[in-house]
Amino acid sequence: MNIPILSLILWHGLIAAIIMSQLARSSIWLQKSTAVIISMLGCGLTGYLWYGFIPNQAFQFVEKVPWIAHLGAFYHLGVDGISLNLVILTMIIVFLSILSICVIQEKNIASACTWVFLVQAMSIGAFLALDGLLFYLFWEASLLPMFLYIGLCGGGNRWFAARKYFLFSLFGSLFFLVSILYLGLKAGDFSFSSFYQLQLNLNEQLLLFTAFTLAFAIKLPMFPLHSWLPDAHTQASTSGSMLLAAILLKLGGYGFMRFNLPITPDASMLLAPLMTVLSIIAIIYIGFVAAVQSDIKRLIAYASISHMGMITLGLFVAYLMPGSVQESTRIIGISGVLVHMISHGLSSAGLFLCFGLVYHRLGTRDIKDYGGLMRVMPIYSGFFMLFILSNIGFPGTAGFVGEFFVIYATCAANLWLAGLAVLTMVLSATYSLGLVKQVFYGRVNNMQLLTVMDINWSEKLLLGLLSLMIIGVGIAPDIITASSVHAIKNTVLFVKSGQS
Amino acid sequence: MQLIKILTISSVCWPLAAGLLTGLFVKSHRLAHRLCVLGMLLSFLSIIWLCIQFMSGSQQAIVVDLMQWSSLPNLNAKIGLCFDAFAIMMCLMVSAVALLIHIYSIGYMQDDIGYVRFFSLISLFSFAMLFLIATNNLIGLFLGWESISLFSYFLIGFYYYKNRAAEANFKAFLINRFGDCAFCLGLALLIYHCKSTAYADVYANINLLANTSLNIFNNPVQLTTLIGCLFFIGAMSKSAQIPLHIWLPDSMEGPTPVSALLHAATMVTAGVYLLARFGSMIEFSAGLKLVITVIGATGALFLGMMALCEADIKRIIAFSTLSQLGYMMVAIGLGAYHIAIFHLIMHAFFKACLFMAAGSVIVGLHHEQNIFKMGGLWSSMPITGLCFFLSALSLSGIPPFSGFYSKDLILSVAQASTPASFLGYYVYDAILLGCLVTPLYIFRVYWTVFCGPENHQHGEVCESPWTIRFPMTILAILSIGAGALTLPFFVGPDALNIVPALPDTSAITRLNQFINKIVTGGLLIHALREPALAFSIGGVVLSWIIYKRKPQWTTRHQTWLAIPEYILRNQYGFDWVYNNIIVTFFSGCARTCQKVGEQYLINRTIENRVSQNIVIGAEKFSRVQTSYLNRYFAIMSVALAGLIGISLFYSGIL
Amino acid sequence: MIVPAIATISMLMILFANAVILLNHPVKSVLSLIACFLCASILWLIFGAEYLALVLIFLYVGAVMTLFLFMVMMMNVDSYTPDEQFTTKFSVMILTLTILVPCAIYGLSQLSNPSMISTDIASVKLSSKNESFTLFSSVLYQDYFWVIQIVGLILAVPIVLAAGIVKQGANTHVKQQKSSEQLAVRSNQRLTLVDTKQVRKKSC
Amino acid sequence: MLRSIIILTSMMLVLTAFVGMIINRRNLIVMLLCVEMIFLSANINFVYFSRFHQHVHGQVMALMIIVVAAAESAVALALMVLMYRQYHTVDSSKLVNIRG
Repeated sequence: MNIPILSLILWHGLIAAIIMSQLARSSIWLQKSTAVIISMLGCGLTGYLWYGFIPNQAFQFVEKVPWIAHLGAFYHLGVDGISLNLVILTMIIVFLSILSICVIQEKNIASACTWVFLVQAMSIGAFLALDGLLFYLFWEASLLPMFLYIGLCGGGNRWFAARKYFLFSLFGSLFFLVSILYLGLKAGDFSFSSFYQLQLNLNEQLLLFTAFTLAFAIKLPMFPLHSWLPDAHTQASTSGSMLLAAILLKLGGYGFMRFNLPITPDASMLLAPLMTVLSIIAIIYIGFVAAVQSDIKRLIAYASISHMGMITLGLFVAYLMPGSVQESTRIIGISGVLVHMISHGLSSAGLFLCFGLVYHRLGTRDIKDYGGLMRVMPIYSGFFMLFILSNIGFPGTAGFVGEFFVIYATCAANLWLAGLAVLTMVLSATYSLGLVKQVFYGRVNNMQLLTVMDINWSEKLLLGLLSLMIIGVGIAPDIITASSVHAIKNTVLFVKSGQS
Repeated sequence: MQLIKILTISSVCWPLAAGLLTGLFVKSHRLAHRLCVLGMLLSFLSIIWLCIQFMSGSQQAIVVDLMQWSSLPNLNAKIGLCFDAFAIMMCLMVSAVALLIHIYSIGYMQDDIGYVRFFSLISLFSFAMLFLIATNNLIGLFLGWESISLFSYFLIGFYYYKNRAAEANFKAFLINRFGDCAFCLGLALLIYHCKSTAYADVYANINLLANTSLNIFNNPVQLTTLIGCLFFIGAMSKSAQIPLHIWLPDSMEGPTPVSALLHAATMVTAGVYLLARFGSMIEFSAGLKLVITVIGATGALFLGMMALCEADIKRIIAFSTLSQLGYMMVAIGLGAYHIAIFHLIMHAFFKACLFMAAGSVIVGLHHEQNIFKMGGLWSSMPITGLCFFLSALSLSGIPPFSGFYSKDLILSVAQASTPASFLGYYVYDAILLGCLVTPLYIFRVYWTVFCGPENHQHGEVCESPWTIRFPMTILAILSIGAGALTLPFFVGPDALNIVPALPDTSAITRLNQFINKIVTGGLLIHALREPALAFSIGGVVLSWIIYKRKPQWTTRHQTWLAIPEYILRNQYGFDWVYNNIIVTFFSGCARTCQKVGEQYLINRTIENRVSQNIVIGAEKFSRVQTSYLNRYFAIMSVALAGLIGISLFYSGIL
Repeated sequence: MIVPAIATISMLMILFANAVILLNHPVKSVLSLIACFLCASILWLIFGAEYLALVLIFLYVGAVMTLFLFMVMMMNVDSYTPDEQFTTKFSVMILTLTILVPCAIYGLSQLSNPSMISTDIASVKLSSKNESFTLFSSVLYQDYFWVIQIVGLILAVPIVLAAGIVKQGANTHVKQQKSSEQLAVRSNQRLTLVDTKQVRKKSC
Repeated sequence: MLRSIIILTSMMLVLTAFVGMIINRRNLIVMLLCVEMIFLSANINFVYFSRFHQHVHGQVMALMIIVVAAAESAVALALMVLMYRQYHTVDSSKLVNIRG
């Protein structure tokens, strides 16, 4: 494969951003068409990558070019089962958010698209990097465009939310930089394979583990460090919160899979009970908090925190399993985590998109201003109901698959944990359907609602595309699990070494 | 062989295709109901063909593989359909009732704006129910299980502009969802221990499951009892057993065909189907079976009594469904799974007919549901009256009708094999009293609505159109003859083995011999020796006296009847407990989480404190910058002296 | 014999230094600083650095100190009230005395110890008349030739700029004749006479 | 002995300059004088030790210091003139606007 496909995909976002920034003053129609064509090109590239990917091999399409030679840092890209799926998810979500910008916004489309493409480039860079320093570069870089995007095209006090998001993530990633440098110096060069072969004693691992967890726990909002997400979501624009929910939260999960499990297995073994307790708290406590929210976007944000709790539970339950449990249950658990990451990406992006359409029409986020929307916009409420079902974890949609595998793995580890984890089905049902009851059912009490038009063909196309994907993953999750089983088997080998 | 494969898939998927087509594309009413009824008819005919194939063939299951769900290591998750004896009997009943309900709702929903949406939802529901019954693996089971509760959510909330409908479907879905939690946990445990999701593998290593045990509170619990418990909690929420029954009376907010199809015949029986399908799971623990019988019996008696002082005609029939479900649970608890299924099918027929009759009365009186505002309808709606009377007789278990066969079997099995303990006696007495109460409340409705004085202001009431009358009469005929015709299939020497892989413990064999002895000797003769028949006939006569001959008794004994009436009207305080204690507790808990957790703990303490301290610290430092030059110089010289001192100290001079 | 002279001169210098900071009137402190510089130059003469001593006097005292005096005179600073400064100045006096007196005593006590004196005096070899001068100039213009040129250049810049900063433009409120403008006047800028009566009739 | 005297005097000069800087809040000119004094004390040491070590580099350095000191005082005085024009006083405590 002589075409450097991975660099093409990586820098596609950047080139697109540059092009879009030049078009700021041209006609609206030109801006929209170029944005859509470029992101379609990106999807084509990823399609080519997916077509060329052989399921049961480790890292493919590897590109290694010396970057800072004497430090041992290389421009080292590669893709395996886990990162392939996440790259495809990123491309799809970016394509959808570009479409949503074109459909919803009338002015400053070019600037919004530049930020979206920048976020795409940086997050894909993070997913593809196989070099510690390169990963850190893209990890930090993905923070900046999101900060500016929330700051520039957001809602009321958007700068407060953007600043809070930036400071939280920055605080985490500083310790992360220190630990990467430590590993790099100890291992000679910065590539992941040499990190994985390092033999670290326990207190080294404990320190590294806390540094990694701090960085990833803030990005994937775990329980105590989650307060930036609701603010960031309420102030971000529709496509902004789609990106934030679908892609940037997955960076945290991806980081856990790439750093915490393989590099510090003993420390993860030691701290697994703490992490599972935190994720259980996240699931139940945040579920309760989500039930009493009065702002719709904030409710969906809390919902995604609860789903992220499910992901950390799946990751660290692999350590709680007694030795007697076969390795395959761990593989099922972690592939459930991957599927749940992708399904949460799709369903929460869908929810934010739907809400964006209504917010574009009515301009208010408060639940009390809505009521009886089903009579006014029946087709829209159909789509919204489908995304809510995926959010709840209804079998047949994407949400159920990941949740079920994680519960399956928790059953193997400890029945009480599984009992608490299963509660998420009831809690997600309460807040999601509570939202549906208040927004869609009942009499139309806000007269402005009567003047609202149902969704037009372009919005139907957008929502239809997303719901097709959700049902597709729900009915045949094999698309994701088949390609990623081999990669997850490697991470699980490290988990095993942690236990022995 | 290919033909059978296509037919099995099509039998389940016709309603799906029809439902999706009408839902997405069809606008006109006429095309909508034609499409859906056609879909349902085709599925019914293909199921009949399959049944003939099954009966004529060597009676082994017809299995079809659909797709590979997930290719994870040592977890074979294949989704497919399997028509064994149990599935075929149930599918026959479900598709028959669904077909009749489709025809019925043409007449009932005539002038409703959501006509197309209604038909698509009804067809999709029938697909979900058929898929639940026909699937051959646990993932498909859970998919069917959740989708019927989803479609019941949509159908209860069909009149979405009514706030009460929104409350009812939210409550129904939540309680079902709570049951699904336990059910999903049981499923995960089962799949984990059998390493596969197919029923065949589950039945294969039932014994292996029976003797593995998990320790909870470090005393070993048999795995099958644990899974059985979890399945029972799921079944309780779906089949509305005692603590989780509160959603069924409220689900009457939906249109009557919905109540007829979902909340009488098909959906509420899914719980009984589940326990029967996994009867082998329950068989291993006597304690669990006792719990099921007790809950079933209390449901049968006390939930039935609630119907005595209810005014809304649909809620009365809903309460009667609750009590009949109690009977089925008793049969399941006693191990007589095939009798429970027999009663389930018979109950589907006469309960659907009751609901249809009630529906045609409601349509006739322009959506009037209060029985005291109706009366003397026999003259204007003779067919509805006759159908109501026949299915009422069948419900109360009068001999020639089908209800008698299944109810009497349950009672005789209960008398024979309930344990000789206080609970055993309580169960038998509760069912017996249930037999007395059932005719009381159902004939109360009959006398007040069809006979009694005419106190409705609608003047001339005309009989409902043929689309309502035709399915009602068919169901009335079924509720007469079905019992006698299908008895040999369920009971007796050459019956189909409904429940697969039953462990042949001594209790089961003793029970079968007892049933065979009764059936061979003729049920009617056996029933004459039993008190059950006497109670049923007594109930009918009693209701005739109280509500027909002497209606003034109830008014005269108003005083001492007030207290029991108050208790029954408030449904033993279950609603009060649900609304005031459980709902307020959880919403209070959520509100405190939000106030204490989010506002106070996270926002106020962590963020504000930290940022404030940083700002204060910064101010302190800036005060050092006074504008006086000499003070700057003083600081510089002090610093210089300090540096010199340190360097001297470290260089060892000082 | 040299050392007591050096001691007295340096004692004098310290005295003048104290005077600089203790005297109230700035002119007096400038003058005492000049005296201090003179003592220093005498000291350097003793050491044999005649060129530097003269540079100090001509360049430093002559140029810089006059600049200071000029500054003081220009700013006609009146002497400030002594009272609020007295306590601090008195404490300074005490401070210097406490350090000086013991050292002086110690220094004089050492006088009697010949070995101490001889080593120092031998080190300060009084060279012949112009030997240090030629040595100094040769080193200056050979080893440090480029250094001096660059320093000269660099220091010229601030001097010019200092002058530039202080230079004020022509002050506007003083009327000055500009011959160039007087020559460039046109006829239409001359004075024109207007009959006010017609103007008033037309306008009302 | 001689060496201690020389070092003592230059130290005393520096100390008095420091004290002058600190206690003298009223008059900027005296502060500048103190700066000159510090230069002088440095020069004294340079000259003495250049003679003590028999080489001329010390004296060249002293010359450099004198030259730099001259330039520096020129600039300082220019600034002081500007300040005087602005504030009409040389009292350093009136320079309030440079507060941090």
